Amino acid sequence: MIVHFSQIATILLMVAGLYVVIARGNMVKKLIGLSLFQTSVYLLYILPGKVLGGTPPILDPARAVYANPLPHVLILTAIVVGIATLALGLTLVVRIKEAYGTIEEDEILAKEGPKENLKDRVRNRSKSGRGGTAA
Amino acid sequence: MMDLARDILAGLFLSAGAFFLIAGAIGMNRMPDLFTRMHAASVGDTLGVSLMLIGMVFLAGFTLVTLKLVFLLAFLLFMGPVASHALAAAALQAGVKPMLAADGTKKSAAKRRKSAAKGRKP
Amino acid sequence: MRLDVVLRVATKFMLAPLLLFALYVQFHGDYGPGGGFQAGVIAAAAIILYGLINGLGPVQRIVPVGLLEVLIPGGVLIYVAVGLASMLLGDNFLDYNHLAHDRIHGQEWGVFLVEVGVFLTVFSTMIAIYYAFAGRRRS
Amino acid sequence: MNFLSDPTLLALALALPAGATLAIAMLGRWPNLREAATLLAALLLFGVVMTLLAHVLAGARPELHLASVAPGLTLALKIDPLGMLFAAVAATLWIVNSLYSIGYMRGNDEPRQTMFYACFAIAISATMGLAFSSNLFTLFVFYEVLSLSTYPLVTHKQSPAAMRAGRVYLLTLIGASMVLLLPAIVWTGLVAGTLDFRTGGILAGKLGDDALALLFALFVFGTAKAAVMPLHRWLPAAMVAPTPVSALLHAVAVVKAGVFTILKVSVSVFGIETLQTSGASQWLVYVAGFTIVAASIIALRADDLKRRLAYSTIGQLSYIVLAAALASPVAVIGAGLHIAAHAVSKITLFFAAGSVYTAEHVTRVSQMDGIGRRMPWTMGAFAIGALSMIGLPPTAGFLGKWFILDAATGATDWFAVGVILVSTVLNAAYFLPILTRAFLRPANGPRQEAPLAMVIALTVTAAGTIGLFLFPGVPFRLASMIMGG
Amino acid sequence: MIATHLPVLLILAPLLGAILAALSRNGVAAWLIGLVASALTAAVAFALLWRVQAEGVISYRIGGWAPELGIEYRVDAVNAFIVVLVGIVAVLTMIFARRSVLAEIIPERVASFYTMMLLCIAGLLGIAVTGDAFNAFVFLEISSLSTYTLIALGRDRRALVAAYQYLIVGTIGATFYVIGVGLIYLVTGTLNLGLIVERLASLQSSRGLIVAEAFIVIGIGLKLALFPLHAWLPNAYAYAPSSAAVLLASTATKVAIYLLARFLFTVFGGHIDVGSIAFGSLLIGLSLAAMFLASAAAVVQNDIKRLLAFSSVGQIGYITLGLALANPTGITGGLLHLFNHALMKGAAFMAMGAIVLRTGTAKLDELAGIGRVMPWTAAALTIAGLGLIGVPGTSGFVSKYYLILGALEAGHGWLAILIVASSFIAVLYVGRIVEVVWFREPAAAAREASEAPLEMLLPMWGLAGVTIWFGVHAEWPAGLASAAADTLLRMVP
Amino acid sequence: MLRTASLALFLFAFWLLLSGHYTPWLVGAGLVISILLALAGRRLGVADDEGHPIGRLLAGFVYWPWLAREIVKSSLSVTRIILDPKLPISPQLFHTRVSARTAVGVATYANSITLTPGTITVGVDREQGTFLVHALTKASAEDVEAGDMDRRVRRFEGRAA
Amino acid sequence: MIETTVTILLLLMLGAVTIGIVRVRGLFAAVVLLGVYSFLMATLFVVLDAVDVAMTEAAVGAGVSTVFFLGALSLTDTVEAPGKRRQIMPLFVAVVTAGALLWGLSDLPEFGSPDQPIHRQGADYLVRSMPETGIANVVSAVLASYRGFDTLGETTVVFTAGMGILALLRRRRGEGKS
Amino acid sequence: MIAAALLAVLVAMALVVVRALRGPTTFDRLLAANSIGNGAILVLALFGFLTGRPEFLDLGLTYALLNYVGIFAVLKFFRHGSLGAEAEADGT
Ligand code: NA
Ligand code: NA
Repeated sequence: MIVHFSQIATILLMVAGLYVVIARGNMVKKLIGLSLFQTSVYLLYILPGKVLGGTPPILDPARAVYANPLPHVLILTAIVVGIATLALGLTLVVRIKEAYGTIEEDEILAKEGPKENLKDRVRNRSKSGRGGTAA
Repeated sequence: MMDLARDILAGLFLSAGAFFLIAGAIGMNRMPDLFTRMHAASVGDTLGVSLMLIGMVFLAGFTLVTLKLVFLLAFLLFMGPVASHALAAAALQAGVKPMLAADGTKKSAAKRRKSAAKGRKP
Repeated sequence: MRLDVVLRVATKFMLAPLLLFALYVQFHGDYGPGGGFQAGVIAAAAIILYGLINGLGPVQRIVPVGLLEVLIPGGVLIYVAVGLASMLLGDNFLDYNHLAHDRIHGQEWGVFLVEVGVFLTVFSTMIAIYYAFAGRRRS
Repeated sequence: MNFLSDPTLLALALALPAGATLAIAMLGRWPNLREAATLLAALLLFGVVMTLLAHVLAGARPELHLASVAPGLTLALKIDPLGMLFAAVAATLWIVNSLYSIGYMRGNDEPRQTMFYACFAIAISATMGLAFSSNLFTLFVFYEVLSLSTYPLVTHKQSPAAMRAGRVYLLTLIGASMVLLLPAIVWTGLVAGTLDFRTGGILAGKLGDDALALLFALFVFGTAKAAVMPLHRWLPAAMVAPTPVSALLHAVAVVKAGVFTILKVSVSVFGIETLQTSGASQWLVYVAGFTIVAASIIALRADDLKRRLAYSTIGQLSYIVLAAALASPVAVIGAGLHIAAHAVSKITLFFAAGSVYTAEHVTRVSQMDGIGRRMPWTMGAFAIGALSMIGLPPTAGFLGKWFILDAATGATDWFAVGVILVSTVLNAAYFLPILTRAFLRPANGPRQEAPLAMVIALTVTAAGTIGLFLFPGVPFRLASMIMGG
Repeated sequence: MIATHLPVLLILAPLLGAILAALSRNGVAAWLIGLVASALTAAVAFALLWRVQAEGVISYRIGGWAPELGIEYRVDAVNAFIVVLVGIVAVLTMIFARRSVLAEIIPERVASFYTMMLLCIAGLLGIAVTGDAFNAFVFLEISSLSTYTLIALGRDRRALVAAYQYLIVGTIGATFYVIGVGLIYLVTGTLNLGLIVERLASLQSSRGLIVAEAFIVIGIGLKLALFPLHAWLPNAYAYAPSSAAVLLASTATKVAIYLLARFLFTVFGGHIDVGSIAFGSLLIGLSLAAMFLASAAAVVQNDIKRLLAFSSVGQIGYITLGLALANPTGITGGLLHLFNHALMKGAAFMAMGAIVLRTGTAKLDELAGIGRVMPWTAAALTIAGLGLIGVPGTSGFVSKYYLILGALEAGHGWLAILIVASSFIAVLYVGRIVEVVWFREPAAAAREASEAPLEMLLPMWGLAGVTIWFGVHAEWPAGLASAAADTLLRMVP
Repeated sequence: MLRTASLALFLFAFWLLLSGHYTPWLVGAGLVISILLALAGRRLGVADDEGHPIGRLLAGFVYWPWLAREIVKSSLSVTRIILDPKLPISPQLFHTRVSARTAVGVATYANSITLTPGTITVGVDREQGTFLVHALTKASAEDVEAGDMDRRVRRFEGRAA
Repeated sequence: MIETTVTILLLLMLGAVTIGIVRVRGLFAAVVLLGVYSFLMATLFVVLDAVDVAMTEAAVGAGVSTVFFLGALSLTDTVEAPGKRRQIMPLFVAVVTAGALLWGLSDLPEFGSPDQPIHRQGADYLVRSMPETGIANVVSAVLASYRGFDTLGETTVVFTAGMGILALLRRRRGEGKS
Repeated sequence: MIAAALLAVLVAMALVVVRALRGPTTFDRLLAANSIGNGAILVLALFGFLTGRPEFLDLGLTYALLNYVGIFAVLKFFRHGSLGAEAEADGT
């Protein structure tokens, strides 16, 4: 029971992040949720790599038991990918704030409803004419 | 013999460090406002951490690890107060009002004199 | 109410040792935790710390944007170049065995060089992102 | 033209109108040259088709392989009597229709004439391909090309009403063909292992009776061009198009392509015998009968002339469908004849309607008082067409109807017999009042015929309507050969 | 010497191009670099195809390490087919892009734009040729991050929101994929796709594997816009810069489908007893839903790019349906449709790019009569539309025909009939475009416009032309697809 | 120049102490890096008196032990307060005079106040020469105002008390 | 035993912080808590003998990503709007995902056990690293040599993000400089 | 002994986590975050001694550095509303 605790806890941490991503409308909060989700996935890889009584996979003549290095390598890559994605996501949020004045998905959807009126259309066009980078 | 002495010293320092860490952590929960909590926190972050790291110096003996521990300690002692500074200043500027003694209870005011007297002893 | 003097002195004092520490992590990746990526982040963090305390102008005088725009692709280029070098030596891409007189040294050189590439790209990208955010005004 | 081999002629039958399209498009800036191209192509096509007709009557069955699209799917042509009959009718009528179009389009100063003639030519090319197709896949391809190429004609006016009509037109035709016809073809291919037409059918013994009936229904309703109710709405909707287009739809190509398809499927996919023994088409007798009667009643109540003609077409087409449903050799002969008869008669009627519109801008029956006195040629031709629709001698309409009635009595299908009789009465009831109005009421203006080209065209078709009754030899021989393959 | 390095050169050509384009910091230079790099990429792709056809599977050990230790690149008939597709589209898109980028992207961002295009190509090709499950994730993210950027560089502010939403969905998808790969690694101890298959045979328990399959399918499903995981796609395609939309619509989802096929057949094929059967039916159901519902959604769109995007979701349904049939003909049909759809959607988006360049709008109701002034462009759009319907004579017909045969082969006659019937929905949305573009009185936009420049027409007609050409002479693509299908299925014991 | 050399030396020492692997390659790299960083430090402005206050090292050996004792003492008193059920606090916010003049001196004093539990430097006003200090109790406030630490910092700064 | 205990304690703290992040409405608070989360996670990685990962997670999660979040927050809003969004669907997704994973992992060997398939049949980097590459830190050897192509890809991802962000936040010349 | 110290540090960290969750201001959380960072350094150091491989203290330095970077970023933001504002001249 208790030995599976770590796995169960990892899974719960993971879905909590997933929940935040899906349930929240604030674009920064969604990215926070995404970070939570990804970070706990890292744990999912690292946990099984551990061997009880082992040490880090940095070879030492006095040691025989090491953790499995491959999950570490994979997760290092995943972390880097994660921070790159996060930075890009935040950049998009900044640009969205500049373009819409809000970072709440609901408010943006309200502004860009399926039946946008002519005025909006004209405004969008004039915006895009300036290169879409209204400061 | 040397090992035993070293272990005892390490144990002493580690226990003392643990004590201050926990005390600081308790204080962070007991204190009424941000600024008073900062004082509590600094007990753990300054003395607690230092004692622990010194305890580990004894565990490590005279190796490079010791030097790294010393670097670590120096860095923490150097940057810690800077961060605290910045935190307090930013909080004050952001409009966090410190709770001051005039607002405190009479009891604490009465106690104040006593502890002040103790603190002044060289 | 100013306390920049405290912060400024502290970060000034710390900048060089932090950069050295980053490079230590970079060079000791074979023996301990860390490597090009971690070193790049630490070095970038040191620069970012400097920027946070001293402002964007001073930090950009130390690490100009133009430099970053070269270093970001430059790091990847170094990485790819190592791979191409091994191809020119008749091995597969990123096979370091013949980069030096013997296999072990070849591997060490290969790993070192690609980690340099990683370092440059990571270091410059992190700083560039910080600049991008910090250099923008709230709308 | 003996120096041309049969496959070459076959290819020419498709290529001539297709080539005409290109020529028309390129000559758009010179209307006279453009129309000359149309007429030249029409005449050449007529020559080619007639040559082929002679060969077919002599027993030849020319074939031409066009392309292998995928394993089991080939684009290929092969002439059989039914297709020859259809092609001959279409090729003949293209000439007169072109002639008439020139008068109509210029007389009404229509825009986008180049587009009109070009699409018309594509439609003819598709009709040839459809008529000569040697398998279901080829037939389907040309069926769709025909739908697509006539869409610009239906929407020619580009008014909102025209666009709406075009949408109904295309969606009904293509929709039914994709949702019903194509699945039917797929099913057939799956069951029969081939899509090739074979007289006597390819499905004998391959499916149970109920499944056959269902498959037959998919084919019949999938072929919306045959306008069997309830898939008939596109035809009256398309009457917004100019009259030459209506003529194309009702007489030359489109609806004929529909009934041709049903007839072809009955004969060469199911096989008349299989249909007969399985009773798979029995239900269609009732549906076609209902369509005949219902369409006639609607026609009776329509004041708009073209609408009345449109519902008349719906009814007349169902005679052919009824014949296919009766599934007997006699019925098939009747159906074949009626394809030709209805074509010449209905084109006459539409030409007349168009002339009336061009000359007088009259579109309603109630406005036609005394118009026969002012436009005697036009309304005379109209009268002949109307008699043919009713099925009275000495007009072509009599022939087909007679054979179908014969088939119905032969099958002792009293429902069918009743339908034919009742509908004849109804036909008379909606055509005769037009004639009485036109000729017996006083004229309210001077005599004023339509442009000469139009008058020539409608006179020719009216003459053809009577001529077909008097000299039914060629069509009758072809119709009789249908069952023989 | 070069011949032995082809698999990795395929990635290096666009990657080096991206690096140089970034270093150039100059729009014109970046475009030239992009053109050369993508041409090289296409050349390498064709060379790979040729070698695979001549010699069979090519394995390339990166770093010289054996598959278990290092990363193996493995090219067989399946990915050679995909790689050639990406190569063709890449070159044509680059040719097309110059004018459209000049009009849509501010000068300071042009070099970055081409950098992102090349990175996207590199990422997609990496996914396509890698033989390592985790390496595929890395390249998936290269293509994804560049795609998010490309979309966000669109002119409309909605492009930003579309890019953000795609980023969220794409990252969830990628993370699901990573979870799935993690589980596979946990139960098999390896990441090499070939070795995974071998080890699955000796697996005592399959729970981890079933869940891995579910996570991988959902993860890739999000990327390939598998219904109902497609919500991100319409806005992304609609608001992306035109040339980015061309590249994405023709390649991105296609490569994701390839990856899905690779897992379904090569990795999982036949190993999950209960799981796989239920899964096949589920995939058929989702495919049908896409074919009908997403296509129906396309019918009511006013923005043609959005319309085309919804159409893509629907067409992806045909592709996944072919895979779900899991017989040689069905998979051939699916892969062939993947190929054909890429080419015709590329043509359609190029036509829209040209129209946007000339009129500034993609709104259907503003483009009335545009066919009169841009006949070549509108004709290409129409041909692509006919292909989407599957009109005989277009390549779309051939692939649907294979799908129908596949459905019949699988004993699903009803499915064959639904495939046919669903095409009618494409008639509706293509019909709307055709009607407005050709048969309406020219609106203001059309009156001011003129025909697209030749450099856009050429690649556009290249794609429209092959839509027709492969509709009549389908032997080459059908042969490739069929070989790929055989390769995929041979893995199933 | 001397300061640069000293910075390089300092950095190299730091490298060697961190490293633990004394291969020619690593030691050589460390040396080169240290020198380069020190040279760069001139450009970065970290190699000045503020950034590398090497001159203060000796004074530091006098000042720091004293500071350590202060930290222990005040930690104990704050701990006593924390653990006292009645929580006998009397928070204060007050200005205190600063006699240190150099940036290093001011920073050291400010940090020292903060480092000792019970007091925090909240603000620095160099024009007025005062700090704004927050104290947990009256007693710790009085400790600061007594000025013992101020004087020791001035000594550390290198000027007569 | 102590490893397991520490693991469990850290996981409990992580859970508490996660709940805090889910519930808190202030975005600063959430970002700060996310930093705490990363620190705890990094510590857990140390306990799980993944020192390289721990270093990276601390650098990235607690340091750089906090800076990036704040950079974005300084340009956007700092408080989440009170949500009226439907909660059932997200909850459903979360529960199904959790259920699937729990079931899928349930028949794997226990935590820390050397019976895990990855320890039994994985690549023997630990044995090969020294003789083949001469690198003691096996993680480094695998990262930069055995799986060097992954790392090239990873560097390319960083490059992609960097160029992308520069492109997206780059202004037209003369624009926005007030 | 080391294990006991480790547990003690963890208990202290748990208490601080409570403060991080309770807030109420961001500064309270930040203060707690700082302390948690210090706790994390102690844990990793102690764990190194526990498992007999204490040589990974570089990690601790990294933690500390990044911890401060994060904190200064927050504070910079609160004081200047941006991460890029120039420092004020302090009259030296
Ligand atoms: Na390393
Ligand atoms: Na203090």
